[in-house]
Amino acid sequence: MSTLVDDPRIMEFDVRTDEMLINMGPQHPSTHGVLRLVLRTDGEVVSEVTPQIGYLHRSAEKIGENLVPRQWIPYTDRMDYLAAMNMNLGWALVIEKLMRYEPPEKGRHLRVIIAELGRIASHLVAMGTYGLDLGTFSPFLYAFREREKILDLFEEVCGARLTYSYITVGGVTADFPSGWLQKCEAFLDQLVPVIDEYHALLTTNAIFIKRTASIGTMSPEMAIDYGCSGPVLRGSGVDHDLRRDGEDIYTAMYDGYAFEVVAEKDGHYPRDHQYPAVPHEARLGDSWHRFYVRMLEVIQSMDLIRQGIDRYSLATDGHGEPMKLTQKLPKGEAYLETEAPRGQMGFYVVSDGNAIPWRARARSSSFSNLWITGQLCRGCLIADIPSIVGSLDVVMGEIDR
Amino acid sequence: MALYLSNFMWSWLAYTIAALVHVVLILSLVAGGALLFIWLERKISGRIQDRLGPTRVGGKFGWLQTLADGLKLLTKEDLMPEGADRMLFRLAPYISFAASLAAYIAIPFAGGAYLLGAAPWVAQHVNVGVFFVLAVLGLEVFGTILAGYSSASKWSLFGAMREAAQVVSYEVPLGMCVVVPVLIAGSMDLSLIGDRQAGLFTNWLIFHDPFTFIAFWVYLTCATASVNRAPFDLAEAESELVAGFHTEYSGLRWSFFFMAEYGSMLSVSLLAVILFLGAWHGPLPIATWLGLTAEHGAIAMNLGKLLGLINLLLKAVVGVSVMIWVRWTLPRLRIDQVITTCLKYCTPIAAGMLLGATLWQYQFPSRSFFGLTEVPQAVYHLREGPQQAVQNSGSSPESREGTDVPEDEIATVNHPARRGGQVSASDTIPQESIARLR
Amino acid sequence: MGEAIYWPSFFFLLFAAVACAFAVAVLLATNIVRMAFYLVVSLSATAGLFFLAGAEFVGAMQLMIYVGGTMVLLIFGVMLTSQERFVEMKTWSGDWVFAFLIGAMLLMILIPAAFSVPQWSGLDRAEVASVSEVNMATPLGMGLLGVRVDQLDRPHQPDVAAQPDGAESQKEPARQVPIQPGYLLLFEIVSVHLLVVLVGAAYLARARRAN
Amino acid sequence: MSGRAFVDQLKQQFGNLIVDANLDNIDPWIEVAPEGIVDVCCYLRDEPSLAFNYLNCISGVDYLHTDEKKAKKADWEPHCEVVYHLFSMTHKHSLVLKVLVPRWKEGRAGELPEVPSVAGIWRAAHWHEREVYDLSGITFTGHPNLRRILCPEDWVGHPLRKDYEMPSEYHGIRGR
Repeated sequence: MSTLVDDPRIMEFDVRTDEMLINMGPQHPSTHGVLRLVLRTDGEVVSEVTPQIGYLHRSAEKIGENLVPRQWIPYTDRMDYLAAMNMNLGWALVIEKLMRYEPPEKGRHLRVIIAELGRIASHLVAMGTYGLDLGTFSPFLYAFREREKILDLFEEVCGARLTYSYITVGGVTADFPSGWLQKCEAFLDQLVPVIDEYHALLTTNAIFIKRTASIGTMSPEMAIDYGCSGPVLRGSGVDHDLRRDGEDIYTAMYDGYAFEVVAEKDGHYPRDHQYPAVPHEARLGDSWHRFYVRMLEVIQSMDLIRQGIDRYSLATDGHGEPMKLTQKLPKGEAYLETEAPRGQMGFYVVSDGNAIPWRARARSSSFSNLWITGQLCRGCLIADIPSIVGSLDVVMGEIDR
Repeated sequence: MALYLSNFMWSWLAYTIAALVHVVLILSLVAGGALLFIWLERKISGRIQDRLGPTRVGGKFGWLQTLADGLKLLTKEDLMPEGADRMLFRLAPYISFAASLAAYIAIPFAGGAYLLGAAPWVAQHVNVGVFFVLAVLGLEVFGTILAGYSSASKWSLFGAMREAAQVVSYEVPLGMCVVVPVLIAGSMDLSLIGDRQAGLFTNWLIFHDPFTFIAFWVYLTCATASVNRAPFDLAEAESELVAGFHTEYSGLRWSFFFMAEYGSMLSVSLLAVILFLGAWHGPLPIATWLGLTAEHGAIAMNLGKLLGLINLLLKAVVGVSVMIWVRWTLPRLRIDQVITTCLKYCTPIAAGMLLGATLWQYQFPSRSFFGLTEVPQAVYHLREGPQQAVQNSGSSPESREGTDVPEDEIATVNHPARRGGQVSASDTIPQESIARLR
Repeated sequence: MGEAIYWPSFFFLLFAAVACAFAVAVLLATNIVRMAFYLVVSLSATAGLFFLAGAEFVGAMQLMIYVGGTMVLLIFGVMLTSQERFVEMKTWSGDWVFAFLIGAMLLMILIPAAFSVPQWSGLDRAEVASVSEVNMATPLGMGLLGVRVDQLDRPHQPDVAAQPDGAESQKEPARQVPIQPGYLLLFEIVSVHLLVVLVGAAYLARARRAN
Repeated sequence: MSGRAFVDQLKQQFGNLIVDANLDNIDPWIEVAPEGIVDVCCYLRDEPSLAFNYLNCISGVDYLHTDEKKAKKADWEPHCEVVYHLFSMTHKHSLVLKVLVPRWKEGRAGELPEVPSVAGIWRAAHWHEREVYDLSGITFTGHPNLRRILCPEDWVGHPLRKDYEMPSEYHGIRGR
């Protein structure tokens, strides 16, 4: 491990001082849970960052080897607890893939609506906490205000506000209650102008841009090499979204939906003329771009939900029945990744023909996204660390499982 | 006050009582101010964030929330880290608070620059008041730095180092901005600067010329930096340094830092109001229209001063509210960006404004409101003293302004010999005693 | 008038005692941060003495420059360069002897100088009360700008007195602006000198790390 | 590209290092000999027609029946598997590789089996290999920093092994 900064300028002009080893976390306001970053600093300049994880390890995979798939759904809730619906969906889909089961059309649209609502809720939190990391408190509460409305919708659907266990293997636990779709549409309508406010408060704020532009820049090659995914990957300009590029069983959900992957192409984001322009200080792959991708994805998700509502209303078949608890899984193994809000959430299931899987494995997106911090934070200032870690938007429940 | 009291009692007792009254008044202002501002901060932030803020303690508006919190802080365990430098750790909050409090000694709360026997309401009249307040406010950071250093915590140490770096950067432009009104008023005496802005709001120094107008905003920026408020709250940046210099503090000690912060917020606001925003004079000279001046007797004069006090405090509270508003809206800058802002942008701007204001004063002396109006006669009275005012009353101000202003105008009107009228005892001081002093 | 306590004297003694006591504490302390803190207290007390003497400008200057300066010294001289967190400093007995000698010599010079001031006995109190109001900062400021107020009584250039109102200028000697050199040049020289020192210090502190 | 084509191409390139392939499974997999995994992965990443530049996941699976009756019925010998899920951002296709190793190195209980590390090929493998080492007990030779990642450094045992027993006490905390 090197103790000196790679950047030669820092060595050249640095006043001779002592290096200091600091533990940022596991209890620290900006580490989003129980992440511990070991910093080696020279004054305010950070020469090395080592993330230490595992403080929230709950043996979810071991538990998965002892429960039938539907019983493990609540444990997936607790992985990415800010986007529990998307976690449920990932596990449900991989079991369905193993069983070669195809949910009915109505159920697919329902899942799209729910998954995209979950994505909006998750990105709102990401936005709010990012503001918090940069020292502004108000956007956090604005984001939570909007998220509460989504949680109200979820509560009406499944009775829970955080750990839903709603999407399950074979279908969902219950159909939408009557009048829910109208409420959902009303929510989307009022969210449109609010997003513009967030752009004014954060995206285009001069201080915000100063704090995030050209900070923690990762090249597309680097992002791919480190296994980054989701907005972190797309923030570097990699045109990759599993909703379009994933496996058939997952992309089938989005068949016929019109959407563009939010990634910069030729200096432009899709439909970016409607949204604030990229500031000239920002470089592709920096914290600002990762934030911006999330903000555009909220709008994209709103669009997808509207399409989903239309299709759902037209569909005539059922939404799918949950699998019986005693149902035996076919022998074999399956791996499937879905596009969760924080990136590609992968589940791997190995079955020996029993109702309980032989092995349940979760590949979490934040796990891979966090690993790159050590590289990104090298040579930055202490104040940049919340700015970089916040832009990666990790959830420790998902990393430690 | 002491002089008045000494008519009735021993003078040593009179001075003691006078001093105690001042101390009690200032303490209650700072403590009461902190109570109010913490409540205000919660209410304003609440409203900004679509919340209600405190609603229960002490009636509908949660008036007593701060008091309840104060009680809670009192009962909290007083913790001290194992490796702390115990003496400095204990002292640091008091140093901060004492410095924040000491600035109030020289801040006048209502007008009258010893003119016509109308003494300003000030605990101790310091003729270099501006300088004194700045110097003492600068000491507040000493407490911060000692706290950071003695806490034996790395986060605290970082906070202290940031604070030190920040001090070096904001002090320079802050001082320059303060010099601008000093230059125009021709005095470092806060009560004189305040009374220079009597009359309509057009006489406020912020509107004196374009340069003072810009200097005010630079002052506001640097003053925010000097009291460690967002976006310059780097010493306690909670998302980076946990709580910065006061990470290890709890209970009452911590609340002293808090009081010091709100105390300095009020004092820099007061300074801004006195230097730029007309001090104790309202936008319209209502007190003069109502006849609440010295000419109509002591009661009228003191009523007028009370009005002035309310005026001053109201404006200062608005200033504090602006700081609160900014805090709950903007993200925090990075330390290098703070230093860049202060040294690379604010300092040259402030220097430019100082130069510009000098030249403006040279070109358009005795004119106010961007050169559109004249400084009214009352101000001449003030500047030149009663004797000269009587002489000048014969010739109209227009004829005075119409002619070419001699180059030495500034020097002349400010000349101590001509300003004798400001000094209450000037006509009684024998010339030889002055000569002896020199 | 019962003068049980004469406050100026009381505060003079208080500030003087504090200044001296903390100056001694600086010598005796071993922790460098505490030393700096004691120095700050001592200097602040000295500033208090200045205020008491009516030299408010100098007092404020003392607070701003010396006390503030010590703080900066503390930060950049001690905190950023120290090898350990709480640096202990020990004074060797030889240093004590030297320090004592030098201090004693300085004291021997200062005491006669102090007693040679004619007003050492002090003005009477009534007189002090009457003059303490006129110590304005203005003369100093004017001096910086080039107008030596203290030398106004001297004869001035006649052509400068081209005033619009000659009669008035005759009455008021203040109108006749004297051409006396102020402190501006000296002040500038000192400040440039300080700047050079600062740049030099920064240069020296900038160490090139070995590869 | 389909599973069959991958197998053929790899067999042609590496011969015996490609031990087996299962094309009937829903995700077809290719079994690679442990000693060949680095070369195969390097080839998979660098061959432009394959360009597997993205490592999704590395999983460890332990095959062991602790119940003797079930062990008799099982159609496999006890072993450990390391499963690599690869993806190509350029061609948008995926591949599953497997490496089979004995549960203990050379049959000596307590000595962890070894697999060469692919951390030099995809940086993403760093943490995934650490996790597999931590939970499934497989050593990755050549890994730059192979430490436990989720469990504490002084934890005993590898929890995802089928014969793992929860310690009865850990630093005074009751386990069972």
